[in-house]
Amino acid sequence: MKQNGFFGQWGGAYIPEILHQTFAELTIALRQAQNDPNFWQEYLELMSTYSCRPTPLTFAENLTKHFGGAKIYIKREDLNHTGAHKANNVMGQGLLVKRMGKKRVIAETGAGQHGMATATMAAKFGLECTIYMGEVDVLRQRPNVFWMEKMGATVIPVQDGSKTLKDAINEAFRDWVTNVDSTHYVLGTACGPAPFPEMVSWFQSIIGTEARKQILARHGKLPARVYACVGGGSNAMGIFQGFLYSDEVQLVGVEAGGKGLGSGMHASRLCGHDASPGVAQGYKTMFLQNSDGQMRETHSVAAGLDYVGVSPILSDLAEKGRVRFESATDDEVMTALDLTMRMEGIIPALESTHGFVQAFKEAPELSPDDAIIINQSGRGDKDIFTIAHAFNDPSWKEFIIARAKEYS
Amino acid sequence: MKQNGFFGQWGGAYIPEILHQTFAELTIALRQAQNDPNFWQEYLELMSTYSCRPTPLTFAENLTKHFGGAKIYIKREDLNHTGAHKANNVMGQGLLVKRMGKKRVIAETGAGQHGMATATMAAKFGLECTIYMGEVDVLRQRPNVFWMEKMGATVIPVQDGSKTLKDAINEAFRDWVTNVDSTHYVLGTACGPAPFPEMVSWFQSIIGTEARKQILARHGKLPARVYACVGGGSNAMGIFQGFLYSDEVQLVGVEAGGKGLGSGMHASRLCGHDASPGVAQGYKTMFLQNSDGQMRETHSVAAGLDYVGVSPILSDLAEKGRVRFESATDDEVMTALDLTMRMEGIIPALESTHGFVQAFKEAPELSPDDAIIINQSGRGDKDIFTIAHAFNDPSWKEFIIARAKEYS
Amino acid sequence: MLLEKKLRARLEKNKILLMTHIVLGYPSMAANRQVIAQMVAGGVDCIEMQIPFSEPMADGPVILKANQDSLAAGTKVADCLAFGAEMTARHDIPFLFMTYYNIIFKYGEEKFFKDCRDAGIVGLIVPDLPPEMGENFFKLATEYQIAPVLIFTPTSTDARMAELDKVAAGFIYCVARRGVTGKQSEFGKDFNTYLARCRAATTLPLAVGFGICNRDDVTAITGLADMAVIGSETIRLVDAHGPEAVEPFIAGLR
Amino acid sequence: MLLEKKLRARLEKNKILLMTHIVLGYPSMAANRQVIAQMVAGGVDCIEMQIPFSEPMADGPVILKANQDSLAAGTKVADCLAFGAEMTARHDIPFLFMTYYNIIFKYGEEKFFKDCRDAGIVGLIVPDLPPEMGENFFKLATEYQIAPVLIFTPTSTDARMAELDKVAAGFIYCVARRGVTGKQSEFGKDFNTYLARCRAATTLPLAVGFGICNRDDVTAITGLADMAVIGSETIRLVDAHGPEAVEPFIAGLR
Ligand SMILES: Cc1ncc(COP(=O)(O)O)c(C=O)c1O
Ligand SMILES: Cc1ncc(COP(=O)(O)O)c(C=O)c1O
Repeated sequence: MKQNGFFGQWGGAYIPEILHQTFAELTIALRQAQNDPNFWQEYLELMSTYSCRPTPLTFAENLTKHFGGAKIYIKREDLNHTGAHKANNVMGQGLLVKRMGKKRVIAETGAGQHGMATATMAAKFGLECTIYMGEVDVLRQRPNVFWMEKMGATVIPVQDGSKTLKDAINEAFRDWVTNVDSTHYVLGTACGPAPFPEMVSWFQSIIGTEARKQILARHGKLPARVYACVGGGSNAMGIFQGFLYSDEVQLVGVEAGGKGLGSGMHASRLCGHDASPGVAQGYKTMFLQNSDGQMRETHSVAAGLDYVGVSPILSDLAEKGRVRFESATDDEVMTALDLTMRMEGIIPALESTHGFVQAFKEAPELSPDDAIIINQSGRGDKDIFTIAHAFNDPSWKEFIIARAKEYS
Repeated sequence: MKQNGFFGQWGGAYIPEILHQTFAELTIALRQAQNDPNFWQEYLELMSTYSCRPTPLTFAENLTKHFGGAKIYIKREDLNHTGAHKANNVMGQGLLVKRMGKKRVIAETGAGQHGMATATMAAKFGLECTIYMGEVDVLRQRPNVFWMEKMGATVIPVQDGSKTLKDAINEAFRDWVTNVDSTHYVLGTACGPAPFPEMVSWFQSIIGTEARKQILARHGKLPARVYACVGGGSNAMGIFQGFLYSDEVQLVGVEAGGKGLGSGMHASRLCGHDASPGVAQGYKTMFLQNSDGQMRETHSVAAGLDYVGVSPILSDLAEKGRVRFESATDDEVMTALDLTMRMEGIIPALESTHGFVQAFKEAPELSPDDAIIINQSGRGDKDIFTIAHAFNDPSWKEFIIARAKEYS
Repeated sequence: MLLEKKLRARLEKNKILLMTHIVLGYPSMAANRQVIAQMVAGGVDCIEMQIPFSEPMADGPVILKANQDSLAAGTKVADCLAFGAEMTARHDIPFLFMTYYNIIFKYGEEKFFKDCRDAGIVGLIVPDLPPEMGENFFKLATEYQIAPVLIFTPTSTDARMAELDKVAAGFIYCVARRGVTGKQSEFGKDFNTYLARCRAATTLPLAVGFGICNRDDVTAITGLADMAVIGSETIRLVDAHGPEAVEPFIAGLR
Repeated sequence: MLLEKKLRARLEKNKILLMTHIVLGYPSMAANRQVIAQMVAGGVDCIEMQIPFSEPMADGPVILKANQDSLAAGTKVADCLAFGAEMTARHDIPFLFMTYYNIIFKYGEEKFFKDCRDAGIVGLIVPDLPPEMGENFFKLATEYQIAPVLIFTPTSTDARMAELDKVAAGFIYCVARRGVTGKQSEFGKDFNTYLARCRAATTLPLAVGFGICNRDDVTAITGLADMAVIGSETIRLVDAHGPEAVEPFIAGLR
């Protein structure tokens, strides 16, 4: 990281003056934690007793046979407590919050996973908690909203802008500038003003550290390629960090192709041609914006990928050619999900399934001596309303109609 | 175990003659597996790479403070792949099926967790799969049905009798006697004809073995008490086996008290006075039956506890006084669930929450030097329709009504 | 024992005997009375009366439903025993009870045998009680001279058949195929081999059941077995056409 | 710089100056024209014109909505610059642009400064561009003689204020409280201490903003600060009573 939180030309902290002091203190707390070996120890301890770390690396034997190329391994972040990699980041920030002595946390959420994880952490650490969530996402991910509320969090549906993740982030910042003394903003991905991209990536590096050890033990050598979906970029940064300095490992980030890169309805910032450099939400990165610098609407079947910006660290790694970016369309995602459920009995989140799509495209090109790893960032249970809808399941519809009758 | 699969006076194999040969073969396969150290090794390997074993033992710091007595630890079976301890049994039986060379599996399911787990195992092992589920349970646990179908299983709603678990078991047996050569019946709990109670308990003993090691490492001595909910009894047998021969550890099984033990609407077989010895579904145990030997309707908010019989091994341990049995009502369960979510950020399944209720009642009596363990057999996500309904959540209702409008 | 003797006597007159099945209390005991009278009039040789059970694990949908409806209508075990006594007094053919073990277990084994004997019942079919599980039951059966009918199946090995033969009495119930009651069976070459194995394993009369519906089925097993069992088919018949249809149906079977 | 000089000149005539705020294109540029005319007629000393941005992170609900509606109506950055030129030509008071950094970044920093200068704009307020992030921006500001107005806040330490003062020009915008635009502030004892700290940290004129709604608020800061900033309140007024309500409102503030 360069001075001022830049990665190459990307990143920085473009923040309202009111937050200056808070960011200064946060950065100091982070540096102290990074220099204190007990901190990481405490973090590992928490993650292995409250969540289920190390998460397994599963050999997908049937998919491997089906594609007839590289051995396919799946890193199982879905088995984390609350069902996604988001727990890693949130628990880490929770420990920082304890150190900083703040009593309240806020967070934005898209898929609801980060909100779930934050509400969970707040319950465990006894913190007050408010979650901002775009109204569109509230509708897409209602079960998560219910659980957040049951864990004592207040969930505020954000009705501004595109009513999705970026608007929730804006609203969270508005809360933060108002309640800056009492409150920590638990940003959910490797985006936002410095030191968030670095901090979130640091906590998520637990994925890559484990995965590297596991693949060496199981496969005897490094994988040929590692795949991760990219929303804000935290799960991708998490697993990539295990292999970043091993040049023989290709790192592949998969963005939301939505209805197709040419359709204008997608959320691909680092592949495709619709994004350009910009500064918003406190940092500089590639944004989906028009020529005036106004952010565009994005689209993905996966709420957690439906975001205009992307981690500045990934923009840098893309520019330097260290990470290759691809995209997967909504339709490709549904097909890959179906296959994975049937062949392996595993239900990846819609977000995670984007990584599977690209891995499936490339596995046949590789040799059976090669291994590839797909980072399964979360489980698909949360997506039941979206998935059942997308598969047009008639008995699901009947069920919902019958339930609604009871309620009306 | 006595000759012929009895535990004390309980158990046995009261099976139609057509199954005699199959049971003989199954028993031989089980004995071979038990005598083959590689088998257990393979099982452990599978559970640590496909599921997330060992599952953590979580110290519930806030609940401990709240009750001000014993240290409360939670064994996290909810973090298993598919979200419950059912995975342990199913994966074990899957390995046996592979050895026996059968190509099709069937299973009954109540809460849907065992069906989910079986469908998952069948997908992974490439087996054909049919799941029998009482129609009442299909309605209570629709999301699980959806996922089972997506994993390639056929789910058959059973419309006979009380349309719950016991009827699903009867129907599974009817399938088995018809397709005995090709098919293995993956019984989901420590019930049914021998060798099922022993076999299921054996696979589930992985819970207790881990928990014993974990509590010794964390607490320095054995726990004072261990709590588990009891439906068929498999998760209870699983954890109890870690402590069965340590007399200083009290073992407490918690049954479904439904609307109260005096109401006739419950599923308590080993506490209360409504059950009597009987023989049904292939084994002898305490059944909720009338004086003619006809099975009674049972009730619990938790589909997975809503069952007329109980593991013969637990009937024996109850008779011998080694395990104490208590019950928790539906209302107590909702209160304990609420508390656990808010204080620990953990969502136990409604089944598991029964164990929490009794632990909460007793924790204050014990000293802070004591530890108790609650077996959290599964996660509550699957219960969202039941829980949101029970909490009478208005925005959930609105959401369901809005969804239904789209569909009608 | 009594049952075997009675059957052998009837085999003097007919190359193949007929056993029918009814579920007690379905649709009502009054209807059962009519149906049994029709069966006897139609020339049946033996009747198994099923005492309904809430969990009839080995029965298919037709008999399962009959069990449930009977219980829903309030049928009690004591009523069934009384009805049995009434029938044995009225009709001069052997009557058996068929039921699941829990009914007997809960009633009290010895009391059940005693009451059966008093009711004139000559045999019991309990599909979920293999010999290994029924030590006391089989002792009582000998003591009370009520034949414990056992079941051979296509999956039974020769050794298993021999074991079963040791404790069985009255006749052997050979189920024609895998599965539960009520579905068609095919009587092909494998079936003949199977029945030959059964014949070799026991000296008791052989009854063949599961899916026998019509005269052709009965003809198919004549010469190979001693008795054809008509189960679900009469229930279907009564449901569709009432008790009066039974006599001509039975009479037309051979 | 130009802006400071103009404000100091006006401070000769008034103990407290008034700065108002509008969102360009909301509800329309035609309406903006009327409102600005009213403001000027009402005696305003300075106007900040916000170029709308899709992510106005530091703005509260009123201004946020105005940004979104303006964009939805098709407002372009080029239109805003042209409109600015028109206003500076028509009215003899200092005009500033307020916007978020991405608008400038995307437009091209140097081009933006050049076009601002050509349009007669004398200051820029960019709430998400702290000095650390704007090396080039602040260099260009000096070069093009357009005042980069910076913000002091109640959370700013003395050291931070000193740092900000080094690069700021025109005036310092002191936000009255934590939070976003549009909510009431309380001007109590803490506030006075805070303003005293601001005064000590800079020789630039002090403007106070965030939640100034009426004559009492203006009176409260007179003597402590040099300029009162009326933001969301005029938007609310125009929404409710139309542009004509603006002149009397402004005229009544002091
Ligand atoms: C399961 C899952 N995967 C991936 C993402 C995308 O976020 P990121 O790119 O930060 O990993 C989300 C975001 O909500 C998520 O819930
Ligand atoms: C989560 C969970 N816990 C407990 C049970 C009860 O079963 P058992 O008593 O066999 O553990 C079930 C059954 O479905 C279950 O799903």
